[in-house]
Amino acid sequence: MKLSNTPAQRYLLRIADAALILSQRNAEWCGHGPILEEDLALSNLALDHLGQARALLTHVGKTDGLDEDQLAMLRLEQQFLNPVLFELPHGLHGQRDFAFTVLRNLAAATWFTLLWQRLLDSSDAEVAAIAEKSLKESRYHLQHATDWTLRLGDGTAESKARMQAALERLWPYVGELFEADAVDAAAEETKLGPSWASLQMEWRAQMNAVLGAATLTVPKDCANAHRGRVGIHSEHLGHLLAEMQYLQRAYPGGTW
Amino acid sequence: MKLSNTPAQRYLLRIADAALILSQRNAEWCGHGPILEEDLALSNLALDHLGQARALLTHVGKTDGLDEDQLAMLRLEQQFLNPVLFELPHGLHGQRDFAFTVLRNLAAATWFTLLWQRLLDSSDAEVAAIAEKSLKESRYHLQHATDWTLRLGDGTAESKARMQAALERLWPYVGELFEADAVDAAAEETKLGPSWASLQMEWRAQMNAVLGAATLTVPKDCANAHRGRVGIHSEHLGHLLAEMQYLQRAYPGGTW
Amino acid sequence: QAREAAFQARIDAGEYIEAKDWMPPAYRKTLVRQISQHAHSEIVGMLPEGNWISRAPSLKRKAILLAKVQDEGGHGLYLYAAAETLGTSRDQMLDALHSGKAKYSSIFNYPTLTWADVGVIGWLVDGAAIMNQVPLCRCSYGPYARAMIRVCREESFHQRQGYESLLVMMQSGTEAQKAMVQDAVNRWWWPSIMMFGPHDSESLHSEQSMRWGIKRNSNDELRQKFVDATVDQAKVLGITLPDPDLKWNEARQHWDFGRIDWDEFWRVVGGDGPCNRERLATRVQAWEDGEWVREAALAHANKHDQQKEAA
Amino acid sequence: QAREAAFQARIDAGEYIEAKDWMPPAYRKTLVRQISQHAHSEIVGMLPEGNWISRAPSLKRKAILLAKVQDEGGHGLYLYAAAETLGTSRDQMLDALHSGKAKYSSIFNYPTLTWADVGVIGWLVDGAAIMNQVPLCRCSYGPYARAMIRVCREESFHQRQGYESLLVMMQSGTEAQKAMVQDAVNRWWWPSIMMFGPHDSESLHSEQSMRWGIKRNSNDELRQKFVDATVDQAKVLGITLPDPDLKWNEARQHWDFGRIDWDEFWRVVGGDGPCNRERLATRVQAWEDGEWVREAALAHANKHDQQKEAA
Repeated sequence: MKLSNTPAQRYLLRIADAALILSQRNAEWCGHGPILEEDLALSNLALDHLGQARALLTHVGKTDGLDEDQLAMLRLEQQFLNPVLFELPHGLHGQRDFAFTVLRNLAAATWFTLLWQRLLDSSDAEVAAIAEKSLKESRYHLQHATDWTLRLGDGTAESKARMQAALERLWPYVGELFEADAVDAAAEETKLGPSWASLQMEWRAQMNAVLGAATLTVPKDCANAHRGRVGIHSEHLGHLLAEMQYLQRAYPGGTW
Repeated sequence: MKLSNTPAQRYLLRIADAALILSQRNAEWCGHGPILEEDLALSNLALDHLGQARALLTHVGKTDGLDEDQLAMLRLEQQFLNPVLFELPHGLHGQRDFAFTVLRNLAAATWFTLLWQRLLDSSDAEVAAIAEKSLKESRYHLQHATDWTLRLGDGTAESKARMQAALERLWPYVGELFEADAVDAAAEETKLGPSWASLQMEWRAQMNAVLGAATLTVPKDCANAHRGRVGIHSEHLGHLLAEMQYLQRAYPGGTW
Repeated sequence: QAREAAFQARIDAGEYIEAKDWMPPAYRKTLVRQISQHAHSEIVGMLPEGNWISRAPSLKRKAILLAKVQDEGGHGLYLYAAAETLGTSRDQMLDALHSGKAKYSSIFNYPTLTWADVGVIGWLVDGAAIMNQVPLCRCSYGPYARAMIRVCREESFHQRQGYESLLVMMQSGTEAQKAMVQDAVNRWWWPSIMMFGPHDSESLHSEQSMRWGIKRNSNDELRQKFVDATVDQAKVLGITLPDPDLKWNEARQHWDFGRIDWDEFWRVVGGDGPCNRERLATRVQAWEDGEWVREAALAHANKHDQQKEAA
Repeated sequence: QAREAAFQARIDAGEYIEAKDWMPPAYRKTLVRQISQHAHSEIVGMLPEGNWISRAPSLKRKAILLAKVQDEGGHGLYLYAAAETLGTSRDQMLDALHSGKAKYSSIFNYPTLTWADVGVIGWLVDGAAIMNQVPLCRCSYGPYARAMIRVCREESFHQRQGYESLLVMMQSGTEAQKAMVQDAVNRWWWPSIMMFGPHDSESLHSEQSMRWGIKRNSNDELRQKFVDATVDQAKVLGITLPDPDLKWNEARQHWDFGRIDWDEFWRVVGGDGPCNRERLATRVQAWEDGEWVREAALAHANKHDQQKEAA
């Protein structure tokens, strides 16, 4: 894996990996959704994110002669740069918690929508083009996640309790989405894309509005302890990659 | 993986893989047991089975110049020959069902005890030596699993219901332990070891006695549909191996 | 009596029966059974292939597989809708599935053990399904016929994708990949040709269904057609079909094939296949786990309606 | 008053206090807190390393790791037993853990991200633990001191095993393996030297604990000892400790090291480390999932007793 790891590559990999890993997670619902329509919606979401990841990975790898599959299937865990939020399992111990799924998708879609919007003006024309297509998708995801947040937050006492509990579990991971660092600063400098910190205010305003309308209580912020963006992940990513990459590693040199 | 796959090797691999895969499963309880003492007991069980597997794999691979790790970490799923029973997850969807764990360990220990006993007379002196050490371990496992079966079968209404449900889930897989085939016949012929079918009557008698004493109802038998012993597994083994083999495959040529 | 005769005359004339038309209760019942069984098969059929989404070997294959499994869910959706036009609700049909009363295609009680299984399911299982389903596009019940036209179009697409993925592995893959494909074909061949059901001599319901225009070809006819088509495709792939008795019969102008293991067929249909219990348990668990979601959605909708009324 | 003086005199004379002896309530309370915290650390400490049992790269390493994690559970067992001699039940201690009232060692709130983490935990984390624990083998409370002797013996064994596994990778491994070891050391070094607690100037309880013979060395003293020992081991390994300020101080005859990030330390202690919530949730879930098992075991034992009485 001879990736140059330039700041620009790293900036884009953070986004590509966020989309890729979230796609892998949402696809876990395929065949197991609470309603058939939702099963299809989550597969669709996973497909959209997969498509976004593929476009970005292909673009990122080009200068180093690496294709999307080399980047997705042969990088080691420490080389994945998605924020930890995206790799968390839906439930703590193998279960799928639909409340967590909905809220993470809300957090992600709000964030992706803001990000793609700003990336429309990227100095990298290819990135701008990817952003344009992706923005339409993310707006739809946002609407869908918002609808479900309202339904489940303001549904039954049980659904509200589940949503609030899931929100408490999710909240410690959102801080990482808005940390500033050198990679981020370089992207802003070169107009490749916005510093993520600059998305924070708008993200919080939108989230507060939706969560409030859903009668949920926004948890207290806590110091961010997560550093997926520099390759320091949770214990969950390794297990996810063991599955995701198994075939490429077990059948080296294969053509698929 | 240049394994000759002689009938003798296959006969022994079935046993080695049964021990190895069951070890991998029982180790999943480590840190998650219902009682600290039981956490330790299950780790111990996993360690014993791991030791048995290592001894057998080392022996099986010798003539082909393969070591235990090549056999454990680089075989593909279709090359594993354990009966499907041993690879089943503790619960259907990521949960750990202690009732299932206890009952599978009871079924396994009863079977292993009978098998090691007969293998004491193996024409292969190394196998006989492994059997001697293993028999002591399996007798202890059997006592332990029997105690828990009695406790949980004849405990509370809830524990009894859970045990009965787990027993229904487990039962369709026991048939495979006693199917006769050519590999089996060859082992009996060469006095390498007993045909597994010959263990069936005694196994059933012992199981019926324990399950009866635990106030559980032995389920109806059904036709055996499982063929792990010829490498046709359930969908669970692939996921287990993706984890188990990941490091060896992700870091090829490593020294550990 | 007269109505039945008129009904039969319409069918004989090749007219479509629509939801609001009169129909004999037995016709309705047969259709609900058949369409819901077909819908259940799509839903349960998501599971074996879904098992490989997380492990697809490339992102392109992952996208194709995910889209395919999603399509199956979509087929389920419009088949349930077609069945609902006959007066049975989706919840009733799902209850029948979850309680074990309703059946689904027995093929999905076999496990998917390698990545090649995904391609082979596309090629053989979808291929067999299409043979069975194409005649249903001319089924006498309009809503079902129209649903089947859409289903068949997508299924053919899936079948070509499955076959193409096998072709890539057989033509450009490593020895290990080729062995994986052959192994998968060995496991899926016989279950696939069992998908056409028992021999005509053993098949219940067939005659009446033929008369009603719900069934257009006999099981053995379709099976032969499938075998004839598949043998050539297997040659192009370069794999061996696991039947030593397979040979061209010059007189019949068809391929002869070996004896089907009907004991296995009936065992799996009867519940003792390798995955019957797990498939059903997985569907039931998804349904039960989702109960609080469905309840909340309903509660929210009710609240919302009341607010609108109050306003 | 006189009793307290006599008690202190016994301690000053180097005698062991035993369970049945009189002791000041504060001494008892301090010990229960310290021993149970230590026991909890062993139990929670099973999780980060346990995360790699399923993925150990060889069967030998799997066996070593499994045995090690099991030993930690064993340490938990005899530490709980030592604490129980002071009149607090294991269930009470577990309640305190599960409700978040009781603490455990903050080091276990960091994730294990690669296989090398397992070796590095053995080398650095167990190494630091031993530095902390060896003096406790001479602790004034007999049952605790005796438990610690056993714990320390096993911990040294684990430490050597951890170091040896790193040595194998650094000396005979591939470049990727060496990079993995260095990466793990980079992540674990600072948390390890934080294990000795705040600087002496900031450390509460210390003085009283010293007087009671529960604590024998100051935090900074032990930390320095650990750094001094570790620097040489790192050289043999051929890895770089991630501290540019690390250098030999001829005057002090010790290694100087850089400023510790106490903000991080307090943040993790306070609950906002990378894994605090998950570790606790995992323990709580295991406990809750196991409730029916414990209830059944109790019910069975009661039935059994009654039957014996009736007979």
